Amino acid sequence: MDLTFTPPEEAFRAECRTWLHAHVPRDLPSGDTRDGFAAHLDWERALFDARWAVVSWPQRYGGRDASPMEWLLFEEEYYRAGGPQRVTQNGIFLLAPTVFEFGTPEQQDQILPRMAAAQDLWCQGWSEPNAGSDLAGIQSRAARDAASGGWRLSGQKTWTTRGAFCTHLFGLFRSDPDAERHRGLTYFLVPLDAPGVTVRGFGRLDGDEGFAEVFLDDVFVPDSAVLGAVHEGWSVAMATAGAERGLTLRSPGRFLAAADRLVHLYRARRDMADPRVADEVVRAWIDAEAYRWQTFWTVTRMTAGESVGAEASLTKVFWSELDVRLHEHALELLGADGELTDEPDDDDAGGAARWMKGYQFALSGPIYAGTNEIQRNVIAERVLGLPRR
Amino acid sequence: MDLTFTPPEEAFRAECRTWLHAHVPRDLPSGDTRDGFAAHLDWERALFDARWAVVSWPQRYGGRDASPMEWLLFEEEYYRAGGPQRVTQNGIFLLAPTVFEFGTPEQQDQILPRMAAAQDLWCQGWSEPNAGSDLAGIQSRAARDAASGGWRLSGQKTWTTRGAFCTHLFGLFRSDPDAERHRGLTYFLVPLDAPGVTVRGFGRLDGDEGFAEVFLDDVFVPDSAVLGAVHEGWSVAMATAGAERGLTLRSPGRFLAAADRLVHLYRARRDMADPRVADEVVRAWIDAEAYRWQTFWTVTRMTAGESVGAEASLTKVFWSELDVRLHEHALELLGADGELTDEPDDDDAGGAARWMKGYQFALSGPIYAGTNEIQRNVIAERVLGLPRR
Amino acid sequence: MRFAFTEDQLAFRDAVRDLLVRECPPSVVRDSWTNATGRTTTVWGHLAEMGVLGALAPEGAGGLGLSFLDLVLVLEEAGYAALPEPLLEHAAVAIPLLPDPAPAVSGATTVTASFPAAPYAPWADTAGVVVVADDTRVRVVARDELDLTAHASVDRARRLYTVDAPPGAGIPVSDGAALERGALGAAAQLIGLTRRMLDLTVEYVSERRQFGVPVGSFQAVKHHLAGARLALEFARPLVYRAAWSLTHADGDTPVHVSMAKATASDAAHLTGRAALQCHGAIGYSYEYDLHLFLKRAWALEGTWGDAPWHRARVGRAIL
Amino acid sequence: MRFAFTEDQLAFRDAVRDLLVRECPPSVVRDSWTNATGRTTTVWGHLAEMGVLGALAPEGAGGLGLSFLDLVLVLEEAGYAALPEPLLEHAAVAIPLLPDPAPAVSGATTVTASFPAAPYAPWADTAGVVVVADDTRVRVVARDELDLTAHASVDRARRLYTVDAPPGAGIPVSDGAALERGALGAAAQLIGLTRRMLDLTVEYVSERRQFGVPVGSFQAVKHHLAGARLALEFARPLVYRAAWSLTHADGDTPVHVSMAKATASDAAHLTGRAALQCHGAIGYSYEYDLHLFLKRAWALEGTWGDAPWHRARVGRAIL
Repeated sequence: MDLTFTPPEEAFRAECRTWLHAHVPRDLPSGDTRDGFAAHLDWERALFDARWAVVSWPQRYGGRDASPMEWLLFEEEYYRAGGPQRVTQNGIFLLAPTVFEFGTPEQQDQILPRMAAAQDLWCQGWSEPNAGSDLAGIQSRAARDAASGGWRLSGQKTWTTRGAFCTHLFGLFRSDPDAERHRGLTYFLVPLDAPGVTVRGFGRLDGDEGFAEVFLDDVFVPDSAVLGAVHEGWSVAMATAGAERGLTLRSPGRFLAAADRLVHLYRARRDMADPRVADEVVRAWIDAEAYRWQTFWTVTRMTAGESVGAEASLTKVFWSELDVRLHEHALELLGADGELTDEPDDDDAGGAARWMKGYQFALSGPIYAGTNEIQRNVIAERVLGLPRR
Repeated sequence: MDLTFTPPEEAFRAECRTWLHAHVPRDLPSGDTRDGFAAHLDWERALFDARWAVVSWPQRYGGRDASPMEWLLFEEEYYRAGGPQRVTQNGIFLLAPTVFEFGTPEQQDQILPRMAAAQDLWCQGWSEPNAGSDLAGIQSRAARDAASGGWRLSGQKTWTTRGAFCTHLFGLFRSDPDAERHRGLTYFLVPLDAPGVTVRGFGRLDGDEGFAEVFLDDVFVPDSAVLGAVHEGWSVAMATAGAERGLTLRSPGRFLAAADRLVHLYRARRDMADPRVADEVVRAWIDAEAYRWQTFWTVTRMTAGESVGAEASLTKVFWSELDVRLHEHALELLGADGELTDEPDDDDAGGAARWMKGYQFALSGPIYAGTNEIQRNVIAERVLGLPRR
Repeated sequence: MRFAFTEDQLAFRDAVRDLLVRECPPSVVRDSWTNATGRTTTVWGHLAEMGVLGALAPEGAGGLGLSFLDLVLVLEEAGYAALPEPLLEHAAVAIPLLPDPAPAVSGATTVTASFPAAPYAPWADTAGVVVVADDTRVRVVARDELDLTAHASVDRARRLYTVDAPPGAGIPVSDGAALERGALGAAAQLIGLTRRMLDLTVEYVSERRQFGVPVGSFQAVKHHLAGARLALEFARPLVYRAAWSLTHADGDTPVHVSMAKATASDAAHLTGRAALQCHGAIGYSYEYDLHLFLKRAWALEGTWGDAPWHRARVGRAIL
Repeated sequence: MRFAFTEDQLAFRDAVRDLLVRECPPSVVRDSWTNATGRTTTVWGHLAEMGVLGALAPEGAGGLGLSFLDLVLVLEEAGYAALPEPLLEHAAVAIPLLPDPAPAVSGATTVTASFPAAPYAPWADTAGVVVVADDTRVRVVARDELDLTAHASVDRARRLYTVDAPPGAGIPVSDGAALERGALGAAAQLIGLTRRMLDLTVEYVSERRQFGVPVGSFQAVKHHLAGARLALEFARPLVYRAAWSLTHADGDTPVHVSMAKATASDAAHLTGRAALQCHGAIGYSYEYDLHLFLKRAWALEGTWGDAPWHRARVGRAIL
């Protein structure tokens, strides 16, 4: 065991820190609005130009071949510097791992560089009106069009994050009409400007247009739009789902930074704070540390060749509920200022608006990527081995 | 609405208080040991002699025809005076309501006065090794013996509270061997000195012999030992189960008294206490008040003729989890003294042993009389109307 | 000891409930989020006609001469509807303080309030009078004597303003338990909001199907909602008990009010979390109505003293 | 950054695990509740032979010259077995303080400890030496110089004593992080106890059938145990991380130790509640083994500083 960072790791961290502190934009608008999204794209492209967009990717795709540990250091520095949420994350963190694992060389060369450069902007087409928690309930269909050498997609996707601002969608479609549930699904890559695609943005909890419905009416895509094997979409998608639950989507950096901001808020408001809140602030700060060290523990195991399976459900439940608590305690400290979506008069701590905005965002954590109720079932059945019903 | 007590109610309260303060015994040993049980019987008989044993019963059975509201006042005064747990409670609070509702006049005259006088001591024969939460899984059998004008009982009951010290058992037996689950059960009253009965006491969590196994081997009981209709034992028993979950078993008095003791412990230890604990102590004290007022609310409705059904599950979950929290907070205040089952040196607050003993007792609350998981199902399905599985 | 409301009190509640079902459905609440005033077009007038606005005013001033005990169920219904009007500030807090309540009783003048525990006066821009309290005194001040600074609430119906009153402005009045009325009124509204969020969620999970069964048939969903129902069951009597205490001015009113507000705030918070979680992404959508009630609950949890503030007040009395 | 144990450390743990499986099954723990010493007849000697007792002693004194990082997994296994021996006090706390550790290394002398955060010295009656700390100094005192006052623990294996040392008695020693070793050793044992209670419960609910299905197939039971597994997952790395900090004496040792003890105490408490609840009446029976582990966990949660005590210590560092 050696919990110090190696000279190369420290050098990498220092390089991240220097660049990020010099370049991280201040006070970007919400990336869940059209204008805000555009502003975020400038930042995403600045990251790409400096080769910070996808540090863990191969150099030829714009990355740095960074190790998982280096990637964690980048994330810590990114959020410590106040870096904003990555509007490209659904492509980079959810689709890309699947493309690396299942994509043809042609698909990889076509998709990954444009994704890294934020030229193609990917949204996730999992959920449907009747397939939320129950992903296997997907009804959207893909009909083979042998004559044209492709497929015709029809159906409706919904709760698609930032779908109204993206250029491409990845999602599952039922390619075998006779198959049920997890069988007979195929994983497709769909340009949103294809004829027959209609996108309607709609509001998330905070009112920003962060969701979209995507209607597909006999949309033609070529065979090259299939990722992985036809009818094998479920197993292909599960790799993504694992990545979504696992550490690639929610590295500890974000929560360590939020815990530090909570501590600062406590200091600014301690005179008004109920003593009880101090204990909760400390507890949340400790939990962020616990998440950090559990992640180093896991990454060390992964580096040694072990694979992380159902344990990803432990991670997803923990970070999502920690994120809610971090914001709840901040709102407790803010008291009557907590409901504000702007800043109080003569504000001493600041960030009232940011905490309420963040709280609403945090509340999506226990819901998406498989509700925490489903994750707890997975923990019980696949980590502890309890009998299924 | 009038939240003052009427002059008769105040007079009743004053009479209770005067007598109880003069007569409540100090430091009785645990009623879950043979010696302690005997000591408690002296107290129970003293209560009976002064007509305080069963205040809500008719005078002819040793009661005072007290109203439910008066009964609550008695309970408040009983616990405020430091009165001990009632070792007769399973008879008085669980069997008696059923006897009043389903018993023949002969059964009532035979059973109730001796129960009130603590001459007959009743234990509950519900659970069996394979019928715990799933009460309908009862396997003990009752075979008709027409020639002898009675029934022959065989099987095993277990987790029978204080069964090793009682004289009689009430319980359910499967009288129709062809019926399943809730059907074909009959409610029997069984003297434990009947030939064929073997009782083995065993330890509860705290080590006291508060549980018993009762083995029945072809035990003859006459037809007069059947309470209610043959094969209708389930519906007869449910009246008892309702009483067990409802307010008759757990009036607020006990928790109000425990909350006051917790406040005293906090005062004695406040210098050592983490500030957070103050908030939890207040929260628990408020919850005891909430339970008190919800009970007055309920009793007012009952007095107006409304019946309490599934709402009893709300009560059972609340008091049992409040009782655990009251003791957990006390143990937090006791810190390193918390593990003691005797008193610390130069003790300032006292009661360390009592809190740990009480904690172990409190932990049975969420388990018995239907686990709180089952109670929450009942709340969801029968109070809120959610669909059953 | 008789812990129940009178027929008259229940009838008064039912009349307001019927009004709000008719005049304040979610579509009206949603409209108030974007309209000019943040208020309704019709409800205020009806409440004036029914005597609700002046319920606490003496009959001599055109009021009904009722007590807080008569009003508490009405405030609960206003919470159930997420009524976007300053009913709490006007009818519960201000009326008993006004030297001349008549214009407020008739609804001609709307009154709102700013207190240290609730500093942002809601709907002050459309009010004629503001009750302004600081740590030393309470004043009744005409709005045009005040400097208003607008603030945005997560509940967009609530048009919030900090008020700056010149030293000499307004008429000093005696407090008369105004804080207790504000905190308890907020608690009553939180009880109504808790009921509404629970009703919405029970309805939704009973219909929504996933994995071939209603979502509400999963034990985890049942236990989330059973927990919310438990919190409601044991918060509600504390609110009614405090209303009796406030009405009869028994000595312990502040303790009873704080027990009520702390417990109602916690019940609303827990229920809101359970409601959102059990709805999943649908409840997280702005187009769905749940958030109208959720955000009103968030606002009221933190104003007029949040749960820790009120538990600390109880602690000072009992510890 | 490499956050994993070495092969040697894992082998040392496995050797002790094998010993305890063989020599310290629940029947031995249960026997210690009623026997004369509260200890085992065979385990202490084996631990001496294996070098566990003297693991932290320099090789010159017959020890293994190991670090706390080498010992932490062994303490975790002792917790898993609910080993009724003063291993924590002797091997983790006392050894590094002893002027002459040899008799303790060989096991000839048993050493226990009394600290302000853990005032009741366990098994002091069968110890030869007691490390006695007050707020100002730490002394190594022969038991026959001490007045012992017996106390009863809910964990009847733990024979507790308050110790009264004459002012001049014993040899003053420098503290050296003894409190940190005690608190972290208790945290490690709590991790082991958490694992044991979880294992027992998973096994039980997988076999026990009610309503025609395994109890463990009910979602409420699954979520109770998933919560316990979550608590374990995120407490454990903090314990190992603190062991590294203690071994390498980096500046933040007290913060890391307090994070570990607070989180391990909470994990054990939550797991104990879930374990008892999921067992139902069987787990509540004295004849069933669960309570042997549950009560050891209760004792260790409250000693060497309970969770609020340690969070307050972290708070003083970060707030």
